[in-house]
Amino acid sequence: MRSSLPLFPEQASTFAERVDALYYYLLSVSGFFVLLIFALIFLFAIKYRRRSEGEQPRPILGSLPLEVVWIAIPFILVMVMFGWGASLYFTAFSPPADALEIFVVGKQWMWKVQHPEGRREINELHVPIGYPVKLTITSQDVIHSFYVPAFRIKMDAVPGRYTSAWFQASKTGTFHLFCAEYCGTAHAGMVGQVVVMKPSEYEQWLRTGAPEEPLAAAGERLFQQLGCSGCHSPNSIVRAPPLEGIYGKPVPLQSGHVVTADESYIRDSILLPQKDVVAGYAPVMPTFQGRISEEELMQIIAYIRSLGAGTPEPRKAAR
Amino acid sequence: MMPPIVLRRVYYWVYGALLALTLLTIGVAYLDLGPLNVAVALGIAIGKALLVMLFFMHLRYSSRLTWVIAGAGVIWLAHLLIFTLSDYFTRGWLPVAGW
Amino acid sequence: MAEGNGALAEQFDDLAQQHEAASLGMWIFLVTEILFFGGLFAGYTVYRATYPEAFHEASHHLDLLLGGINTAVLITSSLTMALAVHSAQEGRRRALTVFLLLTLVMGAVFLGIKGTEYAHKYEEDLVPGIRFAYSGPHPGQVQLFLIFYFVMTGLHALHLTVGIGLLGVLAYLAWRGHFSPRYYAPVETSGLYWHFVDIVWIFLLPLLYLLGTHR
Amino acid sequence: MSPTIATPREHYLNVSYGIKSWLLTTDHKRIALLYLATITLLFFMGGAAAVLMRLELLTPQGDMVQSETYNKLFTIHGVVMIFFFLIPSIPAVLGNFLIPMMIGARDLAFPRLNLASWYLFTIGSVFTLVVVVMGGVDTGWTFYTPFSSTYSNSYVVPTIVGIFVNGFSSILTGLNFIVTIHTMRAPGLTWFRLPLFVWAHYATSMIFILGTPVIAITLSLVALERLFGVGIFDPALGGDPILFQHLFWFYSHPAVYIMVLPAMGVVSELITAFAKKRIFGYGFIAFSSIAIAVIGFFVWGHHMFVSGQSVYASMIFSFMSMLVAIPSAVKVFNWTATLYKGSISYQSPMLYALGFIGLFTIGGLTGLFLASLGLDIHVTDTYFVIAHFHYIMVGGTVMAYLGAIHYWFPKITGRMYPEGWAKFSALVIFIGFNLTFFPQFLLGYLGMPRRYHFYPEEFQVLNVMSSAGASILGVGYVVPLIYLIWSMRYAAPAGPNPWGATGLEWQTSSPPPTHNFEETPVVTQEAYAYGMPEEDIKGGRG
Repeated sequence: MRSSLPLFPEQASTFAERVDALYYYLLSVSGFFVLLIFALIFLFAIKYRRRSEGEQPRPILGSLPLEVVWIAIPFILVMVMFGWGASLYFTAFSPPADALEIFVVGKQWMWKVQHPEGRREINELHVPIGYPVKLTITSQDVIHSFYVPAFRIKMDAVPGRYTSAWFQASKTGTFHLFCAEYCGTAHAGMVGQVVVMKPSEYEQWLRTGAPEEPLAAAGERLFQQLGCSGCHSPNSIVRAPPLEGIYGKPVPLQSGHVVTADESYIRDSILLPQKDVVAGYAPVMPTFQGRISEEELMQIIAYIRSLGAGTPEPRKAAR
Repeated sequence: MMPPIVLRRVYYWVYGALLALTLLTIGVAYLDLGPLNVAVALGIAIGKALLVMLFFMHLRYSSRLTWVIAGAGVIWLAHLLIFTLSDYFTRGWLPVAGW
Repeated sequence: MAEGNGALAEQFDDLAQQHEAASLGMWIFLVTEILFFGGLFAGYTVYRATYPEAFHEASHHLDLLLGGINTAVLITSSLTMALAVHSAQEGRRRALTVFLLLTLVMGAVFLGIKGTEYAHKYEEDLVPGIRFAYSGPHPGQVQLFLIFYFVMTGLHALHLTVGIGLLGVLAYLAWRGHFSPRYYAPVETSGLYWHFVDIVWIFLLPLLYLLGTHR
Repeated sequence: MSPTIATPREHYLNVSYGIKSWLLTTDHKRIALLYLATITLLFFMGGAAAVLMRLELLTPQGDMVQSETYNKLFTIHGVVMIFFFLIPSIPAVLGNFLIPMMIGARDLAFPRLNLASWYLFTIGSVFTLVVVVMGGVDTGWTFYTPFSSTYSNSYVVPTIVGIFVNGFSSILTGLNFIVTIHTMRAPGLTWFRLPLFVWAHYATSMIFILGTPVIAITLSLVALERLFGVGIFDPALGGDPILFQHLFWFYSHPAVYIMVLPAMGVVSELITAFAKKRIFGYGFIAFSSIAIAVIGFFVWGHHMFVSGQSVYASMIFSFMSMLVAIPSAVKVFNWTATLYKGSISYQSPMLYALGFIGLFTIGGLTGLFLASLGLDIHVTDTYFVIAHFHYIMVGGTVMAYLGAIHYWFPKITGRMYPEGWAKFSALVIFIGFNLTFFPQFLLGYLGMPRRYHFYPEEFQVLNVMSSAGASILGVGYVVPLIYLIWSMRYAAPAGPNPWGATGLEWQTSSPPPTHNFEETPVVTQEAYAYGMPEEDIKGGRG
């Protein structure tokens, strides 16, 4: 039930509470200074109003102690804002290792969501309450932004790469899902809803609807269809790096760098195969750019992940 | 204050140095020095640019204000490059897709 | 006539103040130019850091010989420009005119060689957006390099063209005896501009041409 | 002191007549008036787009215009207001008019370049007008790729050309100011005797010089990408759309300081003149302008906290954004302290100045919400941002601009505007402004994204409040337009120094002669020597 004049958004994630706490801190600091400045202006304006045309107040040049005070106090206050904000930000982009993973693709003008179990939805996102959920987000065309005000999370969907966000819902119900980055004509129509359910209901919801194959299985099918398996299998003629257990592991490259095989790396390897060639292999893989949709790409990644468990190490080697 | 007149000889010396550095940078480019290639090539380019600025553009004989202005241009360019690259070089540091 | 107050604009007190303002104005304009090219340098640097192999590869397709000759031509033009300013300071009208014209010719030669390079690229189907076909590895990234090659050298050539126009006017004025040891600010500021264009090329040479020589 | 209208004195307005005498003028004062006419026109054009948007947002359904139209409305509103009104407003009109007079010079260093700047500006705005007539542009003023480079079907390239040309107008104006301030100060006018208005314009000019070229080249690349179908920021070819954002905000964030620094300069002049008191902490205000201009270049990434920018880069940008709050706070405190024990009168320019301080304080503090990393995730790209920057740009810059127009109106035209009407409209604008934009803070925190043509129903009440405020604000802007135009011709003569102010520009007659001063003034005091002895006080920098 939504009121007709809400003044404060619902808090429906663990993150929302923490953001609001910071918000209150900033509100009180701002409120204090706004009141202070307004009060001083009113006070001076009345007390020191001009009483006669000829009067000439004594000049005051300035005061170093005062300047120091009103530089130092705001400095301390904003440093708290910085530190507090930064720690929240860091949290917002460090998902727990055991988070459920859901794939989101933005396109003009809809959100497409794939659950690992295979359930897909458009402009809706169903999640269980009390579990951390990690979203892997990309866009098929222009930049969009996945925004759930009740969770206080927002992340741009950038074409050509993956971004991610995570949350843990703390309240069941239906919440707004917006596109927050202007994306063309029907930008305002690129909205939907996030439905937070009890875990048991979520389990049930996953199983209802038209039966769909799990993401990894769909990925495996694509892996065969597109001919990937022709080279990337142990007994193939063309020598290509084996993919079993590759996910999350460091990969030595031809260029001498070492990268971790995370989603972005696998994605780049499929679309731009000659960008990061694995050491000891010939750069013979063709690009699949234009032959594969963003959703299919996510399915193949889910398949490759299913070939070997592991979470990616930090990618220390910058390109 | 009008700028002072520089001896013509200075211009010829600088010219010679510029030509020599050009040959040097092309020559060095044929050697494989690994990551040093870039450093050497840019180092030589900076040296040449300094020669042109100091002597041909009379910076050496100019007011401090001119130095500040020229310096501001270079520093701002460096700032643009460094702050933009700070994003690209730190993207892989967090174990999360997209960073 | 040249010595008189005709050269002094009414907002200035004397020629020295006017000269200082003109030279300062040109330096500030050059700062703007640094950042104008700077946007391109930033883009180039980011992509080069992201795709080192492709950029290395693409650099092979540039003609280092022509690039090298052009560097020498431009440096020589900088020398003649400096000598032109020198002649103006010494009040040698004929030498000033000759050096300005020499500089102009050198600039034109540079543009001619540049045009030849562009024509070769066109024949080799290496002009992105107009005629581009590339079958080697990293086609997209090679194209990216070539876009930066054309935009950077194109913008540089545009600046040079403007400079040649300026020199033409200056040479005419110099021949008419417009300048004197007390009033030669236009020669000096155009010189600053010309040297700046030279400096841009000094950086373009290693960034574009010298990437792919070693392997 | 007494107005001398008995014998018509020759001044810059009556020295020659006819269209040609204006279009070919090199007098900085006339060029300022050319700018004034042009930007006033553009302001009301941008305002018309805003009116239509607020009308559309009265209802949540989006039932007045189509989505394409709405998108074009907010784009043209942004492009016109930012590039063609706010950026040139105070520098090109008042800076142009006042800087030579404030430093005791006959004109700017490069008068013809100054005229050329106005022509470039006008050509740029003609491009924009043509775009509107042809059918508009729908990218938002931010031109984010790949939407602007590949997907938009509107007139992106002509818009970019307009902004590009206009950019050179900014650069040349900035160049002119810097050279003028360095080389043409009157004898005795040392740096620390300069009005703070001049300091602020010096800082602004630094941003013009160092920032504008970057957006010029960046937008050119977008235009190239569109014209030739090549990928520079297009991910399909390995390009990076985030790179565009970096290069775009490298200029466009400092551009905010281009808009607000001159306004701060204006406020320093107004506060001192109407409190009849020397500015408190001259040195701190002067250097805080420079600090804002410099640090302002290190904060651009705070527009990109959720763009996929690296977490660590975001932290640096957040830190620098927090730092830039300090010099802004220093200014506000020093202005307030200047009022202390002053002799304050409430003519309309002072009302605008006090309004500026209040609204700028709110705008500045809400900027901290956006600079604060964790919180920005929630509020970025919502109406919170809209409210924040309108508090800075409308509550700040436009208030100061109007205050300045009123304050220097007697100097510019030689006549005094009707004070009663001026007070009335100042009040209407203050009320209308707050009613328009305060509800948008609430909307933003509730999560209403910006650039939404239609919206969920629960946001309606706040949107209606905002639209109602906008109608009041609109009235507040039209009233001064009418009485100021009327005053130019019919109002009573004002005399050279109606406010009893100390700046150099008030030492000459109103309107000033073509070369500003009958003879070059010799300066022995600082600009705010209210109640100070004739000789400058040693260490009077404060």
